[in-house]
Amino acid sequence: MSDLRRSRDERGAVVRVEELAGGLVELTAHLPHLAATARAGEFAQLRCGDGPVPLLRRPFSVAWVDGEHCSFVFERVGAGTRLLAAMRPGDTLGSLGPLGAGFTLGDGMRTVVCVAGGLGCAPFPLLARQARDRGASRVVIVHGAATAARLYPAERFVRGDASGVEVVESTDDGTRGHHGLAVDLIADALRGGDVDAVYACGPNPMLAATAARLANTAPAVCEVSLEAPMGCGFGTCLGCALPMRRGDSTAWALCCREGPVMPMQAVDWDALRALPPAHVA
Amino acid sequence: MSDLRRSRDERGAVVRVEELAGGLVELTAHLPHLAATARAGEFAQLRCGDGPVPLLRRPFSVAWVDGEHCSFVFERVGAGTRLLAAMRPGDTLGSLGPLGAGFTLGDGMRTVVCVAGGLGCAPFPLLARQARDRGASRVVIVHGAATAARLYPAERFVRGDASGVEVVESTDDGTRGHHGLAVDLIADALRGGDVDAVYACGPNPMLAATAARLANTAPAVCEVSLEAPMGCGFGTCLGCALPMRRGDSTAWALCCREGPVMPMQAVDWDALRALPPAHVA
Amino acid sequence: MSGESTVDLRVPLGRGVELPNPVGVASGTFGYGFEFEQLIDIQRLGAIYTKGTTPQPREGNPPPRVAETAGGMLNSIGLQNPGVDHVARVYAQSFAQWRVPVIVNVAAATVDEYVHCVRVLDTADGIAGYELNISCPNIAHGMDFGLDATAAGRLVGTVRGATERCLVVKLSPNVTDIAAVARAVEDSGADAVSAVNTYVGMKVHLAMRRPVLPNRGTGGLSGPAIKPLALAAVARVRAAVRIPVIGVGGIATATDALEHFVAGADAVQVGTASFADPRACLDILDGITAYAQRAGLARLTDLRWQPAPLPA
Amino acid sequence: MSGESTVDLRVPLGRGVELPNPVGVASGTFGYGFEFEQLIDIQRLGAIYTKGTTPQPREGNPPPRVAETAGGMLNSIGLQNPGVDHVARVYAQSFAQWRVPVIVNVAAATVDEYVHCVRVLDTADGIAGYELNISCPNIAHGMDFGLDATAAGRLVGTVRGATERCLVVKLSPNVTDIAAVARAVEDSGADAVSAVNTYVGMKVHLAMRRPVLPNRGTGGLSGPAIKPLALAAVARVRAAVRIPVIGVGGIATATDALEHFVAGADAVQVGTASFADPRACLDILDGITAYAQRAGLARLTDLRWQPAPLPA
Ligand SMILES: Cc1cc2nc3c(=O)[nH]c(=O)nc-3n(C[C@H](O)[C@H](O)[C@H](O)COP(=O)(O)OP(=O)(O)OC[C@H]3O[C@@H](n4cnc5c(N)ncnc54)[C@H](O)[C@@H]3O)c2cc1C
Ligand SMILES: Cc1cc2nc3c(=O)[nH]c(=O)nc-3n(C[C@H](O)[C@H](O)[C@H](O)COP(=O)(O)OP(=O)(O)OC[C@H]3O[C@@H](n4cnc5c(N)ncnc54)[C@H](O)[C@@H]3O)c2cc1C
Ligand SMILES: Cc1cc2nc3c(=O)[nH]c(=O)nc-3n(C[C@H](O)[C@H](O)[C@H](O)COP(=O)(O)O)c2cc1C
Ligand SMILES: Cc1cc2nc3c(=O)[nH]c(=O)nc-3n(C[C@H](O)[C@H](O)[C@H](O)COP(=O)(O)O)c2cc1C
Ligand code: FES
Ligand code: FES
Repeated sequence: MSDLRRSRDERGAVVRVEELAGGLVELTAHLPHLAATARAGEFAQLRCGDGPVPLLRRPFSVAWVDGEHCSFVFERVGAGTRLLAAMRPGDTLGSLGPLGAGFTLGDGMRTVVCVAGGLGCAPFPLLARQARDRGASRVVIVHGAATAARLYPAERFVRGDASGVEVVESTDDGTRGHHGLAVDLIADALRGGDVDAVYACGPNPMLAATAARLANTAPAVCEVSLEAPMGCGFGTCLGCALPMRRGDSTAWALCCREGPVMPMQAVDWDALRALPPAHVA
Repeated sequence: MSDLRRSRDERGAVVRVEELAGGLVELTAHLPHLAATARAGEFAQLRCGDGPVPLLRRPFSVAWVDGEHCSFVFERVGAGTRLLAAMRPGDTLGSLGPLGAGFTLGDGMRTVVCVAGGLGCAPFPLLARQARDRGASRVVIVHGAATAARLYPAERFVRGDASGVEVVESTDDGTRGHHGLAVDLIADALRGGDVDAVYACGPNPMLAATAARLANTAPAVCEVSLEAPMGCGFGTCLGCALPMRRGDSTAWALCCREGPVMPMQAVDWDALRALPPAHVA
Repeated sequence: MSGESTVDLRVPLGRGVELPNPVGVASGTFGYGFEFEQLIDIQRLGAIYTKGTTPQPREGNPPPRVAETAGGMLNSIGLQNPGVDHVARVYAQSFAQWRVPVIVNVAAATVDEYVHCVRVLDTADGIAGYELNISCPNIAHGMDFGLDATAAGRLVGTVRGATERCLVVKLSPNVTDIAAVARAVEDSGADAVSAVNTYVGMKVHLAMRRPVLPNRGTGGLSGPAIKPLALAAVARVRAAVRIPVIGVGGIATATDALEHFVAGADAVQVGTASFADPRACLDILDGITAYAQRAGLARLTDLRWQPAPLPA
Repeated sequence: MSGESTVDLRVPLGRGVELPNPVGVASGTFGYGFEFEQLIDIQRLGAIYTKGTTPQPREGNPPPRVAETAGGMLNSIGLQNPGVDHVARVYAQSFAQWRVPVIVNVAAATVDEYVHCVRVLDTADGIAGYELNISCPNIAHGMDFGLDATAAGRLVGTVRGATERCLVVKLSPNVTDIAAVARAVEDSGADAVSAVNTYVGMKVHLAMRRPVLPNRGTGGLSGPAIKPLALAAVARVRAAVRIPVIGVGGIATATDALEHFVAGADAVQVGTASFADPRACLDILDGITAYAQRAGLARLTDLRWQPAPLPA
């Protein structure tokens, strides 16, 4: 359960809006509190526009922290993300965060494997940094996307200091790296046997497949970052229910407080797959 | 009654947003159809933002036309005007216009007098131009505002060609020109006896006072431009009713089609004064 | 996914009236078509539902009559209209020249007045049918029939006896049970229902410490703000009746219109959206046609959601 | 226009309960206060109306439970809550330490269940009163009482007999005549009413050809979109009863709150606005206090509009 005392509602200037290939956007703003406190996998509720439309904030993983600045990676899927992408340097961004429970980073981890599908890349630049800060010797990032242009640039996973980070890519159409799915590469990444954690973020089918692959040969820590439509982001509206296993039945957990990062084997994957996609065209 | 066949829904690039003194803003955009057709006193329905808030377009007098460009003068009073003022060169402005019935400009007019209170200045740069194009020898613009900073700059009334245009100013606080109301200056402007028309635009109390001053010694054409909250701007919603005299009682006329310019003596000034101000803080 | 049009856009409304396509324009947001005729090609529309027309001419309410809210607008026009005689005698001559079906929205205070209106209009050509407005929130007694299933049923039964033309009944959403009203008017012979009229709302003028709108201070809320409410109402009405349901409320884009079809509509009306964008209705028609073709739909009603039966 | 505070913010709610100020937080948008306690100074609030609390713990509805609309949001939480025993036994101990009055929102399906809840909660300290939720659109039978004045009156009469604590009744706006329900619960002993709960609405997932929300596909609409509807409801209830009216619906700024006072509110609740801006309730309190001082008001209810009596 996340500790809301660590969260702060702050407003800071946008300093950079980068248009990456394939429609990805990286937004960087001066948010000192978030920068000082965010842990990989935690998120911030960002204000998109200042009218009553969109009404609610939008959740985004903290992708990177540099001094007092935080970066977010997203694409334009609806009104909120379009407004964020249209921000210009000097505009004010409102952020409430950090929120939620991030990835579990133990001390003395050896190799950690990150499985990033599409925009599921977002939490991993920060994770790669923080895992190494905690002593991990090797971070393998398995990153898949539909096509080469939509891969998050490998150098952004390893910024600051590339040592110990490996990025392995796959594309559905074979335009770069392995021709196929990111999950196909997991077995390879686990070889060697010194993997202490697998972290995954991406579309639900990919996460379910990852969980299935790891069902038998799982390292100590196996976690996924999940999404749910959110009313508040801090545990009050009870809107962000996720289906978790409880014995033979399903129980609801709050994505914003118990998650977004959940132990892989605790998720009720069948129930999750049955849910409609969060994004309504 | 205005002819809607003259109106067009067009979208053009903003080329300039000028911040004048006292909170006035002048916005100029590439709107070739409006520029080619607008007559002084007519207005355009401008789209403010592209979300559902604000929902409706906002009416603005065409203040000036230069080639294929049109200018509008306004101040930030609410959400719509704030969005307009925040536009930047290159942004797209949607305009439906020209709409409504403008000022009556006869041929062979000698002197015409314009009474402009505050933002009531808006239709008069274009009127000064078009009146002289139609042969008027002299245009006297009596312009009052609360204080000097809020006067629309005199040179903007006379742009292009200053010949034959006189601007006489008043301020409520005496910081420039006559210390008092613009209406105080009307009698002076009428002296000489060759005044063929008086056109007025501004706050309702000023317009009512102007009509009262002219009740006896009125030139042939005495017109006011009025405002009403508008749903559509083109005569369909029936939302923009203005109180007009019909015998001893009040009848409603549509501001957007029979107006916004009305014969001074046709207006039911008592009923108009009793209406709440259109702007809801 | 082919470019060929296979979608059948026609909507049989009853009594021989067939709309050429499902996109109409809502009463009170399109006048009698004469202004829009100068702005867009109104003949492409599925139907024009006219401004509410009353037995006598009406001057309408004192201003202000419109006020904007978050994603919506309030109106208190008070049914300004030239009266049923003028519409039958003068306007209908134009309607008769048009390809687009014109359905006259009729508003009145008593059963006899409704019957009178319909009888007068029946004498004119060029009118495809009537939309009985039993749901106007802005005049005294405007909603009396719309708020009471029994009264609504009685009214429709009597009017049904007076005219052979197609009868649409415009339902008020300001009720506990809109389904009951819909069932009552279906049972009394309505050919279709339209859902919904506006929701009673108020805007406050803080500085004046009173409502912005005159009289009771209330008006009818329309626009995007009410779309979710209208969709819920359409779904509820759809489950209650078998006659066509015309979805109205918050439609500004083709997607909005398609959502009404999912909720259960057979046709739609575009209202407030026409104010900010006079071409909205035609863009919506083009948009839903393109969507239907892309999706390979035979009919737009194929989009309809079939809710699982609820446990009683 | 002086800087000195002369405005009396206190709101006597009945049965000895006096809110320190009129700005409360709406049920279901503030949990039981424990999350917000970590984010803002909740002790400054006029009241906390808790999440709807039921006889037994409830898991809530399947997701998705929230969906955004134009200027509003739909929710179908399904009254997820730990049950009345846990609230009485555990949560109330915290409430008893707080300065802010806590009013427990109670939801149930039968009269007996409401009575049971109130009896259990009566055993705990730290609870100022109850808000009877007879208007939840998201559970079976959640609105049964709220839609029927007679049933509502009977329920309130029975609960009134079971507790000495202050009884607020939360009204449903999904009715033909909210004034009738308000009068019925006043006559049966309610100390105050709160108006309004959410409006039944639907969002459609076009690609899936079904509603976004599960079950019946509907949820409760809240937020700026409903402010005009809520203001009209508050004015109507105000005209019908003498007990305090707590205005709820679309309040996001001090101006919104002041508008509710003009419409007739004695106090307000901030709901959905707290999600996007956890400080909204305190900013609103500060804002209305400053406004009242600037305007030289003795009480906020001095803002109230007194509509001219209507011709019958
Ligand atoms: C904990 C968390 C972290 C996230 N981190 C990222 C990130 O780093 N990069 C990124 O691109 N996206 C991220 N997402 C998804 C992101 O929040 C949505 O893309 C965004 O809310 C879409 O807003 P919109 O207005 O553009 O889209 P719309 O579809 O118009 O939004 C409508 C509503 O649906 C909700 N919604 C839409 N898509 C999603 C979604 N995928 N998940 C949850 N709610 C959704 C919105 O919040 C909004 O309430 C994250 C989601 C969660 C829950
Ligand atoms: C024919 C006509 C011509 C106009 N020309 C000009 C001009 O050249 N320059 C200028 O500054 N203003 C002009 N106005 C007034 C201008 O339309 C309003 O200032 C503007 O609509 C305010 O919008 P807002 O969203 O900023 O304010 P808000 O108060 O937030 O708007 C809320 C609603 O009230 C309406 N409204 C607010 N003020 C007025 C008003 N004074 N008249 C009519 N409706 C109003 C808005 O259109 C909107 O629907 C004109 C009005 C009319 C009717
Ligand atoms: C200005 C205005 C006037 C209206 N007049 C009428 C009317 O005369 N008769 C009627 O049945 N509905 C009338 N309506 C209601 C609309 O027909 C429609 O039901 C409602 O606006 C909801 O649709 P929308 O959200 O698309 O606007 C009016 C609506 C508006 C905005
Ligand atoms: C997520 C959510 C949950 C709610 N839960 C409850 C509830 O449990 N009991 C209740 O009486 N009202 C509940 N409500 C209704 C609110 O208390 C309030 O009446 C409504 O949201 C309108 O106010 P607003 O527009 O300020 O949000 C809930 C509202 C929301 C948005
Ligand atoms: S988003 Fe509100 S409880 Fe999680
Ligand atoms: S603004 Fe719609 S009729 Fe004038």
